[in-house]
Formats: sequence, C-alpha cells, structure tokens
Amino acid sequence: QPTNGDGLEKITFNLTYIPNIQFAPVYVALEKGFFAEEGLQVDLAYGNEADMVALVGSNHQQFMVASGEQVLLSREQGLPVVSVAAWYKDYPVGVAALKESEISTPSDLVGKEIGLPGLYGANYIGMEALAAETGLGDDDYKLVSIGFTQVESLVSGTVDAVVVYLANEPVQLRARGYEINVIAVQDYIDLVGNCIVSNEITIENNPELVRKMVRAFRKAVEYTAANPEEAWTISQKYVDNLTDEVAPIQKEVLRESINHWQLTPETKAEQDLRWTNMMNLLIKIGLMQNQLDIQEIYTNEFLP
Amino acid sequence: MNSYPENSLVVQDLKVSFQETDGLLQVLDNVCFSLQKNEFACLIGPSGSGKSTLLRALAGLIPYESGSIEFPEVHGRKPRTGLVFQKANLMPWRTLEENIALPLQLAHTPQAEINKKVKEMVELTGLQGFEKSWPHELSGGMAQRVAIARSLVQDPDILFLDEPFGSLDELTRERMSEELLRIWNEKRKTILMVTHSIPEAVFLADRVLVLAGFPQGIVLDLPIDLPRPRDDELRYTPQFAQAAATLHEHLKL
Amino acid sequence: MNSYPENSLVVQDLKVSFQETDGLLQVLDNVCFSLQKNEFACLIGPSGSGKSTLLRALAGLIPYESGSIEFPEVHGRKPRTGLVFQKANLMPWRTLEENIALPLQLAHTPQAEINKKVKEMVELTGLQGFEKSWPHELSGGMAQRVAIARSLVQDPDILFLDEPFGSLDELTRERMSEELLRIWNEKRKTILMVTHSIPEAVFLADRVLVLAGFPQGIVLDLPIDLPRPRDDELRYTPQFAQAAATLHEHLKL
Amino acid sequence: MAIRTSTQQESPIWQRVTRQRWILPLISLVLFLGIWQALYLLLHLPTFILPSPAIVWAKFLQVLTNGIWWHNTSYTLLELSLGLFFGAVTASILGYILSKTPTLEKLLSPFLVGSQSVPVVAIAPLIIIWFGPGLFSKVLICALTVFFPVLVNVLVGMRQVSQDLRELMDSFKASKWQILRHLEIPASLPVLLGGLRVGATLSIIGAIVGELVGSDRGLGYLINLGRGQYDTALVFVAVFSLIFLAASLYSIVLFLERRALKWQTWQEI
Amino acid sequence: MAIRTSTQQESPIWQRVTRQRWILPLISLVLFLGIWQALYLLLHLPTFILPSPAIVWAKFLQVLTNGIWWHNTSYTLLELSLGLFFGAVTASILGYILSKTPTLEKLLSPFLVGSQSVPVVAIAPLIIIWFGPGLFSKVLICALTVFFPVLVNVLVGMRQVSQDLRELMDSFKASKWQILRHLEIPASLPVLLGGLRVGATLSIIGAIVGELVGSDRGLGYLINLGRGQYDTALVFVAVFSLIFLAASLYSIVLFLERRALKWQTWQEI
Ligand SMILES: Nc1ncnc2c1ncn2[C@@H]1O[C@H](COP(=O)(O)OP(=O)(O)OP(=O)(O)O)[C@@H](O)[C@H]1O
Ligand SMILES: Nc1ncnc2c1ncn2[C@@H]1O[C@H](COP(=O)(O)OP(=O)(O)OP(=O)(O)O)[C@@H](O)[C@H]1O
Ligand SMILES: [Mg+2]
Ligand SMILES: [Mg+2]
Repeated sequence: QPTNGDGLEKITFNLTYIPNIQFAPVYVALEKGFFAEEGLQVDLAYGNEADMVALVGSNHQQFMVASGEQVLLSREQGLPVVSVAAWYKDYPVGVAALKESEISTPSDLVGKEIGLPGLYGANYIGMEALAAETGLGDDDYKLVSIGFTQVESLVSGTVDAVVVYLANEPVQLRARGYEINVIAVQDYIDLVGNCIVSNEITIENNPELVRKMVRAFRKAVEYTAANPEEAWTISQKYVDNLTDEVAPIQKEVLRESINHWQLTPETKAEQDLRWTNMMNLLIKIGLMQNQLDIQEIYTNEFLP
Repeated sequence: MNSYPENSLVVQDLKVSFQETDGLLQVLDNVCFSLQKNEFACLIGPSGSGKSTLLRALAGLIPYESGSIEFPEVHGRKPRTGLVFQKANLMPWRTLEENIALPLQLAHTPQAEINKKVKEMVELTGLQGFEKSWPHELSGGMAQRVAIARSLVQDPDILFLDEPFGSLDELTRERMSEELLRIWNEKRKTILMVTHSIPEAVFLADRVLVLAGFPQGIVLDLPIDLPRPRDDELRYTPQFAQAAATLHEHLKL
Repeated sequence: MNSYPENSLVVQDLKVSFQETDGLLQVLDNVCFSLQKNEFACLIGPSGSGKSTLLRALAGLIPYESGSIEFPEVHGRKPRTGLVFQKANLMPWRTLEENIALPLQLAHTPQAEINKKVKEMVELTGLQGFEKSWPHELSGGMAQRVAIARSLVQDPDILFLDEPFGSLDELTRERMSEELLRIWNEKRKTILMVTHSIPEAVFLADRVLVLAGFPQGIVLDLPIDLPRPRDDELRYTPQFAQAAATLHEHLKL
Repeated sequence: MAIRTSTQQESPIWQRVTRQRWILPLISLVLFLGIWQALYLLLHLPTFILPSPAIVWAKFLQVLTNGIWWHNTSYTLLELSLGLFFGAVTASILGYILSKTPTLEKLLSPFLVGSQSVPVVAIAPLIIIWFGPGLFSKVLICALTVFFPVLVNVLVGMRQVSQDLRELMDSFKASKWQILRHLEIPASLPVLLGGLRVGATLSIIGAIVGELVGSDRGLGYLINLGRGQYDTALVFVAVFSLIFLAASLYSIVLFLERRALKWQTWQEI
Repeated sequence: MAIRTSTQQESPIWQRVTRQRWILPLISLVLFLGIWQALYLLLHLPTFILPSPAIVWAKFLQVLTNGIWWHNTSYTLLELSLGLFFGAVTASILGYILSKTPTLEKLLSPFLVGSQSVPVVAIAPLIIIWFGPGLFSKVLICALTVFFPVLVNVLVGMRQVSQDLRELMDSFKASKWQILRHLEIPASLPVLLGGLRVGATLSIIGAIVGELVGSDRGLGYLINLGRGQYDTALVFVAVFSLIFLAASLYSIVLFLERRALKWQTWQEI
C-alpha cells in the first residue's frame, strides 16, 4: 500500500451515492482522528453502489459500505468481496402509507399500488422480503417504478403506498405534517443491512489493514451513537446545505439511523440467520441461482 | 402594324420608393412610357437605375407611391401578365414539367388540361425528353427555357422578362435570344425585357427604352427599324453597330 | 517589336487526359502555339473545349500526358507565372490587403517588403481606401481587381487569366478590360487570357487563338492589327466588326 | 469535345477492394471485435468489468430467446416513436406559427435557446414528480428532447425560404395556404429533416434518461437491472441494442430524407 | 441613382419598443416568473413539489453567501472546461488526420456514426467501473460527448474546403503545412466552431450525467442533495445554474465564432 509523508497508509473508502448525514460515523472517524490513530489516511469517494462494489471486487479499491444483498449478488457473479464488519443490525426498509389510507399491516397492501424507485436495489428486495414473509403473492399488489420520488408520489396520491428507508422518508413526511403508518420489514424477517465490505485479496495480503479499518470504524460508530450532537456538527463539514431549515429534519434522520446500528455484537448464529435469510430470499425471487457458502461471505475475524 | 396602334400598357409619372430603417429610398420617379400590342420592347439602364424595381411594380409585386399603371382590356377582360426573373427561379423539388405546371395548379386548373398545356409548352421550348428531370440536372440555358415556359403556360397577354439570359455565356445567350424571338413570333405577345447587353437589345427589340436613375425616368425611346426575321448576320451590319453606338452613348451620360 | 521576336512560351503537341472511374477522358491533343514576349493573347473556344484545362496545365496544376511546355529563360532564370481564375477566388477570411499579400507570405518575404509591394499593387489597381475591407464587402469588379493584384504582386513574367470578367455585367466588364490594358501597358507582361466574349477578345488582344475540342487543337491564330491605345470608339468600327465576325464564324464550326 | 475511352488502367487490388461499399464497415466490425477480444485476453479483467465478445453474444441469445430483450426493446421503441412523433409534430406546427409572427418569436427566443440547454437529465425527476411515473412522463421527456432541435430547424428553414421563390408565388397571386403548401413546406423540408435526424439521436437519450430515473421496462431498465445484478454482459447487450436502435433511427431518417429530397445531390455522412 | 431622404415615417410605438434588443427578453423573463408565481398560487402545491420564485431566489442567495454555490459550480465548470478542451482538441487533431487519409476515415466511419448515437448516459456506468469514480471519469464522459460532434464537423468542414482555393494554393506552390495553416484551418473553422457550439451544450449533459451517478461535488451533486433533503428550492437553483452555465457557454462559443469569423455576415440564432 502506498504511504504518504507522515507514514500514514493511504486508502480510499467508497460510500454510496452522495455525502449524507447517515454516513456520520465516517466523518467522525476522520475528524476525531480515529483513522489516523490506526495509521490510515482515508479518502472518500461516492458513487453508484453497484459500480463501487465492482471497483472493490476487482481490488481497484479496498473498502466500502454496501448492503448485504450486494455482497451476495456480486459474489455470485464472481466478485470476491467479503463483509468484514456489520454496521446496521437490521434491514432498514419499510412500506409507508398515509394514515387515512388505513394501510397498517402487510395484508392491507392487497390490491394496492406500491411505489418504489425500481425493480432492483434495497427497496425492491425489502418489499419482496416483506411479501414473501407475509404470504402476499405477486398478483396481490402492484409495484410501480417511480424513481426516487417516494415522498412526492405518496403525497400527491400517485400511489397508495411507497417503499422507503426507515431512517429517511418517514422522517421527512412526518416533519412536513403528514401522518403516516410504516410497516417495517425488520418486524417480519431478519436480514443483513449495511456492512463494511472488502475483498479476499486484501484480507489475504494485508489482514492488518483490514483490522485497523474495522477497529477505527467501529470506534466511530460507537462514538457517534454516544455523541449525536457533536457528530452532527462534524458532519456539517462534509454534507452541504445542512442549513437551519433542514437541520431539525436531518438531525432526526441521524437519530433514527442510530437506532438501526448494531451497537452490541450479535452472536454468530444470529448473523448466520440474517445472511441465510437474505440468500434464500434472493434465490426465491430469482436474483440468485446458486446456494453460496455463508462463511465465505462474511467474517468476524477482524472485529475488535 | 396599324396606323393607330392599340396600347397594351400605359405607365404615367410612376414613382416608387422603399421605406428603409434609416430613411426613404427613392428609386423611380417621372417614369412614363407605353407599350403597343404585340410589341417587343427592351429596357436597358445602368446598374441600380431601378429596372428590376420597375418590372416588379408592373407585375404588382411592390406598391407604387404615385402615378399610374394601366393595362387596357383585352377581349373585354383584364390582361394576364407573366414575369420571368433574372434567375430561372425554379423550384428544386419539382421536376421540369411540375415546374411548368405550377401556375396552372395554383389556378386550380383540371389535371387533364394541365397535362395538355404543359406538353404544348415543353414542345414549344424544345425540352422534350427532359420532362422528368430535376432542375439541378439542367444546363443554365435549359433552366431559363423552363422559366419562360412556366410564364407562358398561363397564356399571358404581356410578358415581363428581367435579364433572363443574364447568367448565360455569350454563345448560349445568342441561341436563347433566337429561340425567344421564335416563341414571340409564334405566340404574339407584348414583351418588355430588361437586359444588360446592348447587342442583345438591338437584336431583339422593336424599341429600346433607356432608364436613367432617379429622378430622370426614361431618357431615350429608340425604335429599332431592322428587318425581321433577324438572323445572326445582322449583328455585323453597320446599322446594327450604329444603333448599338447610340445606346452606348446614352448609357454613359 | 523586334523583327525576330523573342518567345516567352512554347507549347508543342500537348496532350492532356483525365483518369476517371469509367474510362480515360481525353480533353486536349495536338495543341501547338507560342506566345511572344510582352504579347497580349486571347484564347476563345466553345464551352468544354478544354480552355481551362489548357491554362491549368500551363500553370502546372495538372500533369500532361505528352508533348512539351517550355518557358524560355528570362534574364537567366526560370520565368515566374501567375494565374487568375474565372472566379476571383479570394479567401473570405482575409482582408483585401491580406489577400494580395498571400503569395508573398507563402514565399517567406519579409513583412516590410510585403507591405511595400502590396501598397504598390493596391494603387496600381485603384483599390485605395479598401485595404481593410472583407471580400464580401467588395463588388464583383473590385474582387476581380484584387485577384489580378494578387497575381501581379509576385511580379510574374507570364500571366494566365481564365475568364477573369466572366461573371461581370457588360458595362463593368468594359471598364475592367480597359483597366487590364492599362496595367499591361504599365507592367509589360506576357498575357494569355481565356474569354467567352468575342468583342472582349478583339478589343484586348494582339492575337486571338481559337481552341476547338479534342482532337483538333488550335484551329485559328488571328492577329488583331488594331491601333493601340484602344478606346471605346473602336468597338463600333467596321474593322472591329469584321474581326469579330471572323472569330464568330470559326467558333461555330 | 472531350472523348471518353475505355483504356482504363488497372487499379491496385487494395483500391478495388475498398471500392465495395460493405467491405470497409465489415473490416471495421471485425477489427472492433478483435481489439475487444485482445483487450479481454491481455488485461485479465474480471468478466463483470469487461466481458468477452463471446459472453455478450451468449447473453444476447439468452435474452432474445427468453423474450426479455423484445419485451424491453419494444417498450423503448414505443416511447421513442410516440416521443419523436409528438415532439416533431408540435415543434413543426409551433415553428411555422412562430416564423409567421416575428414578435412572438422574439418574445420566446430566450426560452428557446435556454431550454435547448436544459440538461434533460436534470429535469427528468421533476417531470416524473409532476406527471407521474407512467408512459406519459417518458414520452414527454423524449418529446422534449426532440422538440427544440426540430423547432429551431423549422425556424431556420423558414428563414431560408428563397425570397425569389416567394416573389414568384406572389407573381402568380398564390394564397397563403398555397404558399405554405407549395413553397414553404417543401423548401424548409431539408433543414427540418436535418433537425429530425439530430433529434432522433437525442430522443434516444431522452427515452433512456426517463427509464434510468425510474421504470420497470425498457432498455434503460435493462441497464439498471444488469448493473444491479452485476451482470455486465447484460449491460453491454442493452447498450449495443441502444446503439443499434440509434443507428437504425438515424438511417431511417436519412432514408426518408433521401426519398423526400431526391432532387438534391447527396454526400455521405 | 436612388436617393435616400430622411422623411422617415413615424413608426408605431410598439415597433419602436420592440426594436430595443433587450426589451423582449426582459418581457419574456417577467412573463415566465409571472406564470410560475401564478401556478404556485393557483395549484396550492407543497413547497417541496413546486417552490415559489421568491423561495428559490432566497435559496440562491443563501447558497451564494455560504459558498456552497460556488464550491459546486466551480467544480462542474472545471469538469466542463477540461472535458471541452480535451474533447475538442483530440477531435480536431484526429479529424484533420482522418480527412487526410480517406481509407482510414472509411474504416472508422461506422464507429463515428455509431458512437455519435451511443447515449452517453448509458455508458457512463461502464466508464466509472473502468476508470474509477474520480474527476478523470467525469472529464472523460464530458470529453466523449464533445468529441463526436466536433470530429464530424471537422470532417465535414475539411470536405467543404473549396477546391478552387486548393488550386490557388497549388498555383503558388504552397507546402502541405502552409495549406493546412493558411487554407484548411481557416476554411474549416466556421463548421468546426458550429460543432463546438453544439458540443458545448451537450458537454453539460455529459458533466451532469457523471455527477448524478454519484459524487460529492458539482451541480449534479447539488441536484441529488436537494432531492435527498427534499429541498426542492435547491434543486431549482442547481437546474437554473445549469441552464445559465449552458447559455453562457453557448454565448461564449458564439462570441468566439463572431470574433474569429468576423468576415462572415451574421444572422441571429
Ligand atoms: N426591396 C428593396 N428594399 C430597399 N431597396 C431596394 C429594394 N429593391 C431594390 N432596392 C434599391 O433600389 C435601387 C434600384 O434597384 P434595382 O434592383 O431596381 O436596380 P436595377 O436597375 O435592376 O439594377 P441591376 O441592373 O444591377 O439589376 C437600388 O439602389 C436598390 O438598392
Ligand atoms: N478535374 C477534371 N476531371 C475530369 N474531367 C475534367 C476535369 N476538369 C475538366 N474536365 C473535363 O474536361 C473537359 C474540358 O473542360 P474545361 O473546363 O477545360 O473546358 P472549358 O473550355 O474551360 O469550358 P468552359 O468554357 O465551359 O469553361 C470537360 O469535358 C470537363 O468535363
Ligand atoms: Mg435588376
Ligand atoms: Mg473554363
């Protein structure tokens, strides 16, 4: 690995999409020097999740945040990526509907139009998981691809319900005075959420690097959960436009996100269950064809 | 010709000006002349003296400020006029015969009649075999003949021609002049033709009008008493040279 | 002129053909003639007879198949040739003076000398005051004068002109001819000029060559023994008319 | 005058070969596949970064036989045809009206230049918010992309109608309608069709952007799907299908152009 | 001959007003804002679906003062300038080389037509996978968008170089380099710049596509950010900034064109 003048090891940490308050621990780790303590100099890069997984899988880069299903999907295509630490304790996706629609349980979704960004990605998988777990068939509801316009589409009545990230859209809707019901996927099935992902080459050639990275990141997660206000202030440096109008909502988003983080370690059995559930789901909905060995897909070896 | 010839066009004190952004551009004033029936007149004058403007006013394309343009009735109806521009001005997306048919189509003539008349004009102008050709496939001289055919197809009583052979080379030009004379002979129209070429004017016309710039009007009205039919030999006779010299004199004024 | 005049160009048995996709197009054959020093010769011939091709071969723009083109030495060096095309052929992105300067720039002439020579040519061709004008702001006649100035600025010994006044109207054309004569008088060049106009050829030339199409070559070499300096009156004299008639005859053959 | 003889010199083999119109494109294609295969073999890149031509071809056959390809391609085609049609028709009509009312044109021209430069990618989400996620939004995005090039070209075309031919029509005392039908439409057709040619290529961008932003059918969706499933071969199949669609559309407009404008002399490209 | 007198007739007020070049665009702008405000008041839409002009203006002032606007706009500008520069330069050089080697041109022309119709949105993901998510990829996407219109126009421009002027240069025995410098470059400049004008507008799409896929700077990022935070006013600010950028770029190229081609007579639009 290249090092810079300070003897720090230079690495790139890939985050998805754009700078976001939900990545607060990463910003905290940078600002509080958790990475530097481990001898790491971390650059951030943002982009499409799949593109980023491809870059880590080909060892162009070494670390990223990715959702559990991406690890399974890409491994099946031969990308040697491995989850080296869990971040989220559950799958943060749910279905939201306006209160007056009287949709409050999965069975209320029968005969409804449900909006989601597209037939791929975490929203789609969350919805399929919910349907599969609660016995809804493909013909019981209709999925409508609406792009990332869930809030607008729900408010303007284009669809009856929308698939959302639990930490984001519900907060946005409530903050704007809409009363909503949320059906959380995590209440029906245990799935893996976001993890820190690396690849087999790095694990084999430079396990110390992985260990340092995981240690710094876990420390930041715990620190952020303990000091949300400070984390908020730190994040303002990294996320533009955290101005007074959006501040209360974005703070709420951060607080809501922290609720989904894994702060106490889970047992191996619990984790195996999450990964197996996810794999079986992907196979069931046809996104995967083959059973993979769960033990190759994630490791707890680097946890502190 | 009769001793008291019938008039086919009478222009009196014609005045034309253009409204431009920075003032009024006066182009024609004091223009008086008349054409006799079946007469072939040529109009010459220095560049910019308003020859084209005069023709466009006569054809009704631009309004005039004062004076009068009168077309005495023919057989109890308003006479029809035809105009041939300096450029052949064919529509490039129409074949030769479609170009000739244009004025008839615009006048809602039945298709059968259009076909008949167009065939007639194609023969008159010697364009047989090229009916389906596109304008860009024609030589300059052929295109001019199409333009003439197009103006003749409506059987106008008076034909205005604005330097119809301006862009042709000398030899083609001479051939075209002879053809125009032949058509004129056959169809017997009143013709007013603008030209830059003195020999051409002398060779073709019964009368040559010289137009000077604003505000002079027509400064010379020269009858050409050369025998008809005229042929090429005529161009090298002293009478011809003399008429040409007179015109040349008046053009330089 | 001497009793044994010096030659400035000797062409013998020239043969030119073009290689086209569907065969060999033979354009010139059996072309023989010579030009005397400081002679003004005109070349006429039917359209397509190969006049431009001949000039382009003489100017070295196209190769010839057989025969010979010889330029006897002048003051012990190869003579310089200049070519004026039918169109003025100015570069629209260069001002008038930059257009005239082009050949000097290409020959890496120092800037000071360029300025001097261009100024001289601007005066010779009467273009003062328009040095900074763009070609599109010039009238057709002025553009042609620029083209002539551009060909003269390198002080060529032999000047080839391909219908330089082809696109001008008759009156401007006459004025330009007179100007060309004046320049020729002043600079004393050997000139070979292609023209479509018989009167122009007679008015300007010491000799008129008539080129017939393949394979005939030059079919008439007519000396014009009219007095110089020539002025406008000459055009309406019988001698003039006679020379013109002779040429006309040979052109129709 | 000049005489054409058949003593044609034998041209070199290479020239005779290249004279065949289809030879060079074929060579290009082979070359392209060759370079691709070479890159694949030399760089040792994983399949999900650069699949080999053979893998992509197999993928194509797979989606062709299981119907996925046609299911999605036909939808993109539908969006495209509707978008092109409505975009071009409204643009032509508005263009002719504007060209007749110069004041209106001057009033709207800042919008015309401005809107031509609105990156359609940037407003696609807004359109979906305003008009819903259905076919309509996608056709609208597509129509908008086609609209401006065609409109601008109609204006330019109308301005280029020869003043001489207008005078000719006047000299025949033609009515406004006759002038439109017999002069203005045919005279502005070349420029109009030129705009349509550009618009057709752009409209594909429009359709794809609409699909990428949110859709469950179409080639854009197939690209998203392929990416989501780390199936780069599928992405390649979709991209090549798009290129093929674009090239076909381009050729169709070109063909129409040559049919409609057979009176013009033509140059390649 | 013809005489110009100053007895100009008084023109109607309306005509005198519309003769001012800036009046009509101003009216258009006011009209646009008026319609927008009216829509806002009539439709009672929530602010995050359609903000009022005043809210957007306030947002603009806010991001302007806190530096966010310039931080992101300058980045997009950087991508754009680099992309435009490298795209145009490589296209011009390749164009001149191709135009001198017709066989090579014929060999490559299927790619040229083909690649012109590759929707850049479709291959942006591939570029990011191949070249990583940094500045380079974005500049590359941008350069690719500019590349083809410029290349095609250089080829067209070189083909349009007058044969007569070539003969003129030959008659002066000019060298190849002199012909390039004194004839071919100036003669093909108008068409080249025309291509650049189209390319400049397209390049913005290129830059934005790269940013929309995911980035932490640039106007595309600002759009994503605004949407993620449901700050629709911010999205509007970013979109208007893009339009402004595009219009400025268009005007700059137009200005360059008029400077470089001051020998041409100019028409509006
Ligand atoms: N539509 C117009 N608007 C303004 N001025 C015009 C218009 N048409 C012609 N003129 C002007 O009127 C004058 C006469 O022009 P006209 O074309 O009638 O001359 P002409 O005698 O036909 O010249 P030429 O022999 O060169 O054709 C010129 O000064 C010209 O600039
Ligand atoms: N570059 C060329 N390639 C092939 N054929 C040519 C070429 N240049 C001229 N020709 C042919 O050579 C013949 C003579 O042409 P040229 O231009 O020399 O005639 P011209 O006497 O100058 O005619 P004009 O009086 O019409 O100018 C014509 O048949 C023409 O088609
Ligand atoms: Mg005129
Ligand atoms: Mg010639």
